[in-house]
Amino acid sequence: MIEYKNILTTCPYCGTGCAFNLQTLDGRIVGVLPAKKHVISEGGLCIKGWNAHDFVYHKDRLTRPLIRKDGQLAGSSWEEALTLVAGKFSQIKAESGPDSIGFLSSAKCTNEENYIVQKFARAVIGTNNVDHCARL
Amino acid sequence: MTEPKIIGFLCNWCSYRGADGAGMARLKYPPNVKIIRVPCSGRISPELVLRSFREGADGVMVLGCHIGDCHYSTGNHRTAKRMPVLKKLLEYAGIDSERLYVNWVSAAEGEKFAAVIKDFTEKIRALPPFTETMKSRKQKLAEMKQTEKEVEWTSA
Amino acid sequence: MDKRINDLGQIIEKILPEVDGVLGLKTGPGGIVAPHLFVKERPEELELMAIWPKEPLPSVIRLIQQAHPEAKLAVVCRGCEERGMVEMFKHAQLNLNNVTLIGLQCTQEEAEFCRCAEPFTVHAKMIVGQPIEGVADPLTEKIAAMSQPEKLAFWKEEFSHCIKCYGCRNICAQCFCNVCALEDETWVQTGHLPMGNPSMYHLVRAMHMTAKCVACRECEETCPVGIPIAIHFRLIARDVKEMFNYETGAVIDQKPPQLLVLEEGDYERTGLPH
Amino acid sequence: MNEKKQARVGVYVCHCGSNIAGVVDVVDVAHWAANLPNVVVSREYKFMCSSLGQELIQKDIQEMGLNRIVVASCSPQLHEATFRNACDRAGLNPYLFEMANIREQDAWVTSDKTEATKKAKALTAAAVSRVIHQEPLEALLVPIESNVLVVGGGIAGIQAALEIADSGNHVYLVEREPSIGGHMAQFDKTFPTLDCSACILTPKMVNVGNHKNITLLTWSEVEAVDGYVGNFTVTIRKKARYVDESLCTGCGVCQEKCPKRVIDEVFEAGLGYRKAIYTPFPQAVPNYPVIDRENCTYFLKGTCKACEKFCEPGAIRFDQKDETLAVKVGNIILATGYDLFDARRVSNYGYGRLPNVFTSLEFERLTNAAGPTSGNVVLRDGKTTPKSVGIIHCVGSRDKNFNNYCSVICCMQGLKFAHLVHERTGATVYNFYIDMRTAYKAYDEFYQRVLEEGTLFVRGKVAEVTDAARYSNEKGKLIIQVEDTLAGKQRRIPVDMVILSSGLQARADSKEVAQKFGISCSADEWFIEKHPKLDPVATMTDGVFIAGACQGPKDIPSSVAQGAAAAARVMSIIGQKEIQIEAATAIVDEENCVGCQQCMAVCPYQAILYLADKGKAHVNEALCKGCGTCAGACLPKSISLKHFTDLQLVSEMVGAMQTMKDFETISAEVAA
Repeated sequence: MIEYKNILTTCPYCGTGCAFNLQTLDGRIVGVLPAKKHVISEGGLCIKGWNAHDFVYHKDRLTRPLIRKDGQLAGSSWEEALTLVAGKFSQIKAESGPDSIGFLSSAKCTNEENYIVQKFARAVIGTNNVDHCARL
Repeated sequence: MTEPKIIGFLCNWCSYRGADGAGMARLKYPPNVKIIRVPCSGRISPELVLRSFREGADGVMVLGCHIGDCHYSTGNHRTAKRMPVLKKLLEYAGIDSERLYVNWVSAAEGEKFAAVIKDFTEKIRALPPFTETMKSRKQKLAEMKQTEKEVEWTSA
Repeated sequence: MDKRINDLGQIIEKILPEVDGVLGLKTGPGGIVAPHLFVKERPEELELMAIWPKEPLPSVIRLIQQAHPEAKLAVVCRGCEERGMVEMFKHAQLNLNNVTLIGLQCTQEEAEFCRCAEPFTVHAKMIVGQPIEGVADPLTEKIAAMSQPEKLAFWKEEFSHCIKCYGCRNICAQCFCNVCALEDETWVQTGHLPMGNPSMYHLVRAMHMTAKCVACRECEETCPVGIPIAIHFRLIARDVKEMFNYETGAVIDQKPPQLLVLEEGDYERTGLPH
Repeated sequence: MNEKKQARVGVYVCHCGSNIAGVVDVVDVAHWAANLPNVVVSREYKFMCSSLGQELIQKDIQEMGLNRIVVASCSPQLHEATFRNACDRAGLNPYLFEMANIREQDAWVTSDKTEATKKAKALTAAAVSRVIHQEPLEALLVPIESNVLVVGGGIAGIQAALEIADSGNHVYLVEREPSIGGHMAQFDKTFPTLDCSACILTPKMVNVGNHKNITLLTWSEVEAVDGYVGNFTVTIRKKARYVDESLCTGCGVCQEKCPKRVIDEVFEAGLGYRKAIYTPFPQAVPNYPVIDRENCTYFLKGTCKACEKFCEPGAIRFDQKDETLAVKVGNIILATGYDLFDARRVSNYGYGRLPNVFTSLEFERLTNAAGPTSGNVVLRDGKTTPKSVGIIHCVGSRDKNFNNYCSVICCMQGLKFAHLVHERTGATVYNFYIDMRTAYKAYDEFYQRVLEEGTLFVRGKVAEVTDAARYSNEKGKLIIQVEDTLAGKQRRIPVDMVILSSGLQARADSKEVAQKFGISCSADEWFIEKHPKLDPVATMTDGVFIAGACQGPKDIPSSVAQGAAAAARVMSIIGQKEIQIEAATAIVDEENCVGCQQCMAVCPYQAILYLADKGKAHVNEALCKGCGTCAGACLPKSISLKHFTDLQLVSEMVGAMQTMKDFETISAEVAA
C-alpha cells in the first residue's frame, strides 16, 4: 500500500508560529507544504520553514551522544553522557560558583522545553545566565 | 558623461570572424564593446546575458551566424527562440529591451560588424547609465547623504 | 454544501478499488486542507475529502510516482493542475499513462480568486462540475499598460520586499530540478537582502518559466510578501503563443517551442533583424 | 578550489611589430597586468608568435612554475594553435592557455590610443580572469575502421566504390534496386559527346561486380545506423530475391519461361514490359533475377513455378526470407541520387492526359536501341514517326509553384533530345526555354551544333499544351501555347509530339534517409553539405559524406567527380588510422541531472542519450561537436560544455566589466 499523507505541525525555528504540513511518503518525511488556511502564516513560509525538514535524514545529523576521549569523539550511551555532564556541572559549580555556567537554548525546542531549560538554570544550577535564539 | 560599457557574446565561426574581418580591413569603431567568444550563439544562456547586466553592463550584444548558416546546423535556432523572449522579459521588468541586441553577422561581414557596433554604441550612449537607473530609492538616498557629509567635511 | 464534493466522492469511491491510490485533498486538524492519497484500504477517509483551497498536486503525484513507478494512480485535478501535469509529462517527469485524471471544474468564485483565464480541464476523462469562462487578470493588464519607467519603479518596489524564501520556486510544480540555478552563486548573489536590481533571482526564474508556467498562481499565493510574481510569466506566455504558437498544457504531444527548430514563419514573428 | 588558488598566470603582451604597439601602449598594459590577481609574471615582446617568443613562454613555464598562460596578441583564429603547442612542449596542458585579441579587435579598429590601451587592458584582464578557471583537457583518440559503406549504386556511388576498393579498402555497396547502374543505365546517349551511355557505364558496373574488395548488396536497404566516425554499425536488410545467388548462373531461361508479363514502371518508365521474374536490363550487375512477389503467379495463386521447373541449376527458392546483416564501417558515402519531377503535376502540359506528351525518361527509353521501340522515335501508337516535335525545358524547375531551383541538366538534355529527334526522324524540332544554360566544357559548342542543325528555339515559358484545335492546321496535333519573349508575342505552335524536359528533385524519402544517417536536408529536401564551396561532399556529421545528385541536381561528369572526391575524403580519414575527437565536449553532471531531456532535443548531433535506467542524460563524446547548445538550454545547469563553462564565461565577463568600472571610477576621480 502506498501511504502518502500530510502532518500539520508548527515551524520550530522562531517564535512567529508559522504552520506547515510535513509531507510523508511511506513513513518518511519528503517535503514541506505551507498551510494555506492557517491563521498565522496564511500559506507563506520563510526560507527556514521551507527547509525545516532537511535535517531529519541528513547524514551529518547526530543520533546519539558523542564523548571526546583521547582527543577523538566516540559514540556513547545517554546514561554515560548525562552522568558525565551532571558530574562536570556539579564540579564547576562547586569550584567556581553557579554564575560560571551559562545556558543557551535552541529555537528547535518547543516552548515547554525552553521553559524547562530556564527552570533548570535558575532552580537547579542557580544562575540567570540563560539565553536562546527562539526570541526572534 | 560616462562611457557605455558593453559586453558582446559572439559565436566563434561567423561573428567572431566577422569582427576579425573588420580588424583586417582596419574599419574603425568605438572601443566600448568587449567581446567574449563562445562556440555557438546557442551556448549563450539567458543567465549569461542577465548576469552581464547585473554586473553593470549598459548593453549586451548577442551575435551569431545567419539562420541557416550555423556551423552547428541549428544552434542559432535556439538563439532565435530564447533571445526574443528575454527581450520581452526585460521590457516587462521595466528595462529598455534595446539594451539587449541580437543580430546575425557572417564571417564575411566585417563592414556590417563595424556598423552594428557603431549603431549599438550610439544607441546605448543615448540611454542613461544602466546601474544608475537600477538604483533603489534607498540607495539614492544613502548616496545623497554621503555627498552631503563630504560637502560638510570639506567646508568645515 | 458544494455539489461537486458529493459527485467527486462518488467517482473516487467507484475507481478506488481499481487503482493504487487517488490523490486529492483532505481536511486535517484545525480545518487545514492538505493533499492526501486516498486508498482502498481506508475508504472512510473520503468523508474528510475537500476541494478548496487547491494545493500543488502535480508535484505530489510526481513524488509518489517516482517512488512507485509502476503504481496505477488517479488524481483530482483542476485546469491548472492538469496543464501542469501535461508539461511535466513533456519533460519526462511524469508518466501520464499510469495516471487517471479526474477533472474538477472551478467555480466563478475560485476562478476570480486565481485570476484564471482557463479554469477548466480538457484532457480529463471524468469531469466534475460545469466548465465556466475564465476571467481576465486586471493586474496583469494594468502592468502591461504601464510605461517603462512605471514598470521599473513597480518592480523595484515589489522586489525590494522579497525575502528570498524560495517559496515561489519550492511550491512550483514546474520547478522539478534536483539542483537549482537560483542557488548557484554564478547567477544569484547569496546572502544579500534586499536583492539587487535587476533581480537575478526573479528574472532568471521568469526565463526558466517560459513555456512552462501554467498559471496556477501557487507562487503568488505562497509569497509571504505578496509579490505578483506570475505576471512576468503570464506576459511572456502571451508572446510565446504569438511567436511560436505554443500554449502550456494545451496539446499533450506538442513539443515546447525551445526544443524545436524554427518553423516556417517563426522567425518573422520574433521581431529579430533580417 | 585549491588548484585555482594556486593558479600562477604568466601574461605576454605582443607588440606585433608596430601593428599593436603603434596604437596600444603595450609596455603599460604589461606593467598593469602584473598587478592582476594570480599573475606571477607579465612581459611584453616584439613578436610573441616567433620562435623566440614561444621559447620565452616555455622557459617561464619551466623555470617559474607557471600553470596558466595568457597571450595578448592577434586573433585566436591565427595563433591559438601556435601557443597551445608551445604550452604543450613545455609540459603544460594546452587548454590552460587563453588568448586576448588586442590586434584585430582593438589596435586595428580603435583610433584613440588611450582608449585602445584601456580596451587592451580590459581584454587582458578578462583573459586572466578566465584562464584561472580553465581546466586541463585531453583529446580522445579513436581507431578508424577501414571498411566503407556506399549507399546507392548509381554512377556516383559506383565511382566512389571503385576508387576506395582500388585503394585496398573494403566497400559495402548497397543498392535498393535489383541491379546497380542507376539512372545512367536508362539513358541512350550522354551529352555533349553523345557517347552511348551503356558503353561507358557497363565496364564500370562489371568492375564493381567482380571486385575482390567490394561486397555488392543489391535489392537491399539500410535499416539503421549507429555509432560515429570510424565506428559505425550499419544494419542492412537484404530483401528476398527468391533466387539462390550461389547457384544462379544468370542464364535467363527463367525470364523466358515466366508466363507473367508486367509493365516495367521503373526501368522502362512504363513503356515496356518485363516478366514477374526479371533482371531490369540485360547488362544488369549482378545478373541474378528477382521474383516480383506482387505479380508472380505462384505467390498470387499458389501454382505455376515455371521458373523453378526450367531452372537447370535449381536456384529458385520460393521460401527465401529477408535477411538482416550488420556491418562495421568507419565511413559512409551517400549517393542516393534523385527522383524525376512528376510531370503530371504541371497539369497544363497534359502529361498523362494527352498521349503524345512524353517525359524525358520515356524519351530516353524510346531512343535507346535496347528500349521498347528498339530506338525508333515514334508516337504513343508505336508506329507513327512524328513530323514535328516540341521540347519544353524547365518542367517543374524555376517555378514558384513547384521547385524554385534550376535542375541544371534539363537544358543540355533538351538539346540532346533535339539532336536525336533531328537525327532519327528529320522532324522539325522546337525547343522552348526560359534561359539557355550551357555552362561547362564543350556544352555551348553542342548548343551551337544543335542551332546549326536547324532546331528552332523559342524563348518563353510554355503556358499550355492542348489538343483543342482552333485552326485547321492544328487539327489532330498538340498545340503549344507560348509567349515568345524575344518576338514579344503569343504563339501557338502545332506539333505531333511533346517532350517535357522534367527537372530533378530529391528522393521522396530523402528526409527519412537523412534522419537515419544523422545529416540534414535543405528546404528542397536535398542533403546539405558541410560547406557550399569549401566542403561540398562532407556533411555536418563526421564520417558521413554525400556524392552526386542527392546533394542537388547534377550531370554525369559532376556526379563522377563528387563520387571520386568523397572517396578521396574517406581515404584521407582511413589513412589517419585513428581520429582525434574534440576535447571541449559537453558533460553531464549525473548526480544533478533531472532527466528532462531538453538537452537531447536541442542537440544538433543526437549526441546525447537518455539512460532510462538512471533517468539521466549522457553525452557520447565521439558525436559531440562542442557547440554548447545543450549547456545554454539546461535549466539546472547540469550539463556543461568543457572549456566554455558558465564559470569561465562569467569570469571573463566580470574581468572585462571590472576593468571598465575601475577606469570609470578613476576618470570620475580625475574629473573631480
